[in-house]
Amino acid sequence: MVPLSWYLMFAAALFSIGLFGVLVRRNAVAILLGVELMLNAVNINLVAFWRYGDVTAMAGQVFAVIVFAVAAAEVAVGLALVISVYRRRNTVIADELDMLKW
Amino acid sequence: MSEWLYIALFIVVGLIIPIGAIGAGFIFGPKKPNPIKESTYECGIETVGDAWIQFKSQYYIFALVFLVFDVEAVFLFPWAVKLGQLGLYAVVEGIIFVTILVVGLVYTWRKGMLEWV
Amino acid sequence: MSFWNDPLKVAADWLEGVFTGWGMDAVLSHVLVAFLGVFLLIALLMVLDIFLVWIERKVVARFQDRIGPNRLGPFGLIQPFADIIKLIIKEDTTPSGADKVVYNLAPILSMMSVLILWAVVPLAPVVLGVDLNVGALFLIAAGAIGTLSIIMAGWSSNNKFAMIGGFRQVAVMVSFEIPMLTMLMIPTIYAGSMNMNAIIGAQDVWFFILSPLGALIFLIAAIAELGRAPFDLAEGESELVSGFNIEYSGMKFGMFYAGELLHAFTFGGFWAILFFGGYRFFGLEQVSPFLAILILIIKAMLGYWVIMWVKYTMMRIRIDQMLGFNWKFLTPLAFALLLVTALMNALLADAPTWLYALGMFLANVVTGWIALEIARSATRKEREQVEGIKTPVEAHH
Amino acid sequence: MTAQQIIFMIVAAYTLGSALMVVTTRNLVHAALWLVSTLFGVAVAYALLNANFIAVVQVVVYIGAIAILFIFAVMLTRKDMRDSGPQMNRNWWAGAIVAVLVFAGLAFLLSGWSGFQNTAAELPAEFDAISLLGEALTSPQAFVLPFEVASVLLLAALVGAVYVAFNPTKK
Repeated sequence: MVPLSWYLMFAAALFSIGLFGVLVRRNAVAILLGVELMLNAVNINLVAFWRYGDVTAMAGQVFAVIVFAVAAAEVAVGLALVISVYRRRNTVIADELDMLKW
Repeated sequence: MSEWLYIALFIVVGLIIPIGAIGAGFIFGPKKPNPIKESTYECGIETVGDAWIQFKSQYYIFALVFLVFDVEAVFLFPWAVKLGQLGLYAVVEGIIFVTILVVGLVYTWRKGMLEWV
Repeated sequence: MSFWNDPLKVAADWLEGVFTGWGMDAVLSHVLVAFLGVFLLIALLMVLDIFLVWIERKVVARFQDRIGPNRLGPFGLIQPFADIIKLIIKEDTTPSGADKVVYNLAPILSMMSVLILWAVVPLAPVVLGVDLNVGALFLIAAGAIGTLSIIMAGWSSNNKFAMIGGFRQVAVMVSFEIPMLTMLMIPTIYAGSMNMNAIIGAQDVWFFILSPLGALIFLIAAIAELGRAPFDLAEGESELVSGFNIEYSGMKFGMFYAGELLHAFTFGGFWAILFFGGYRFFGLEQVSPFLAILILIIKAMLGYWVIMWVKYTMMRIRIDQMLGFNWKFLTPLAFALLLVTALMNALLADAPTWLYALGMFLANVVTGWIALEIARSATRKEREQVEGIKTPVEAHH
Repeated sequence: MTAQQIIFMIVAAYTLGSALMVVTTRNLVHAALWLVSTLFGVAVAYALLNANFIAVVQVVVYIGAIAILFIFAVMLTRKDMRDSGPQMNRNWWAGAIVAVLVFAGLAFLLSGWSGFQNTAAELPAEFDAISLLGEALTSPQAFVLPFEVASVLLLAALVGAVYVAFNPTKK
């Protein structure tokens, strides 16, 4: 049987890769791709804690389902923002969206 | 666990068979490529411009509404499974849940976003 | 336990005995036997697929008052094999500028997404691939991979028509997935499970009788999901010259084509399983699994025939009409039906079976009738907006 | 190593490899397709954890809807297929250091936790997770409020996204 630590390490690695994507990508859509990876890492943890704890307590799975809803909402609004910005500024490069700096 | 073994086998075999069929086509078919044959087909006339055309945002709206109702279905499936053993209050909860989301559909509709313009 | 009553287990036990007799590990031999079983099922499906080409051509010929293929072999039965050979010896071209990996992966994924659907199909009470407790959702999950394969094909071909066709097809598929998902919940509510075998087991009264409207909406959504007429505008030959698969040739095109036919047959099968009792037919399925498989195939063929019937008698509709039909009529109706079903299910929980069935049936009829009346008055209003109010002409004497 | 451990290793390596491709590929459509591959790997991980429902939902929601949305968004925000300019910003090495530090920190914190090496108990016979989930989501003692709030969240997302993306004031 696989110990819990393997899943936790797997999720931590996925989270770090997602974080890397968020930090270094220039395209706003690609940044959202990184956020998706991070949310998935969280979900792996939640489901792993459900499985390795008391399986009749469904809190882990309920949280995982709610994270799906949160991820869907985040993507929907995030990509809508990106499209809106693209229509106004004609770019999706995050560095060039610097209006708030002044 | 063993049920996922079967699913995995279905996926593997489901990949092997089309690969085998396409591979057979690759082995037995002739291979005489030339630029005309490989050019993009646009009803016979010369291809103009890139294939990367600007799409209208309506596609995004339909995918967006779909996403929201897809997630809604994820919540409703466990509800539907358990509904027989739960009382009327679970039905009322489901009705509230769906009604809230239908408000979103009506909003999108009223905004004229469901029209294919 | 004999071969006649439980063929799968007998054959599997025998084969496992043979493999372990050769000195093979018990787990490994189990996996190998499962692999061989899956391979056999999928190979049989591919053979069936070849005959579906013949069936489709024969049926469409009859609808159009023709004879159809009749030259090669008896009733033209050899014709599909000639087609296959032709597809194999065709040159396999890749358009210049195509994204090679994605372009080649798309037809494979398209076929795979159809084949894995058969993992959850119960062929007989004891002959089933996987007893998955999320069978109904698995249907949608496989469909998601199919949607992805279409977007991949459309994008990687480097062709405007392919891209537009692929995008349209995907927009249509995702839109009609909502009524389909909702209608999958109705057998789930009746059976109290998403397991396909449990859904069949609960159908002492066919779910078609409990929910005729649900069966109808599921069929419409399934036809749209398949991209068949009247919803085949993504393939509009006149404007998009066959849509997302325009650049595919030879066996790669064959995979899309065969995948579509098998998909149609599979959805005929799922329609039968979800609403027409699957392999059950007045206790005949208890006699032998072979009889049960025969019953399921006959029901699936009838469902497939209905899909073909719709395809060859209806005209293609425009994409705006189609998406409007889905979002403004089918989706609200599906939600209303779901809520009515849930409510009736709770109210009639203690009722005897005949009252339960009657109440459900009447609830469906009333919901459908109200929806049609609302749609009728809405279309009348729209027509009056376009054409102006028509006053009835007075008759002069 | 047992067979399950070997399977887990393969799945984890495949998923993490795909995830690295997501954050490093230049072509954005390829990045979205690699994301699909990653998400599929995560779904397999859920299946290994006996969470059938979550595994199938992962495919339905992420591959069926979110990935499609990403591909549509890429199509809507690009004018040509060529990738111009660098895809990463100048300080990518700083990002890499931060990511590695976060991973090291998480690993350090987790390894100090007493339950780190827990192993899972066998699932009870006749265990029906979906039924339990349905009960948990509708029971007033459990998660009925989050259940309804999720609906409000999705409504807000739909209305907000429609409003933001297609504000009629700008033509």
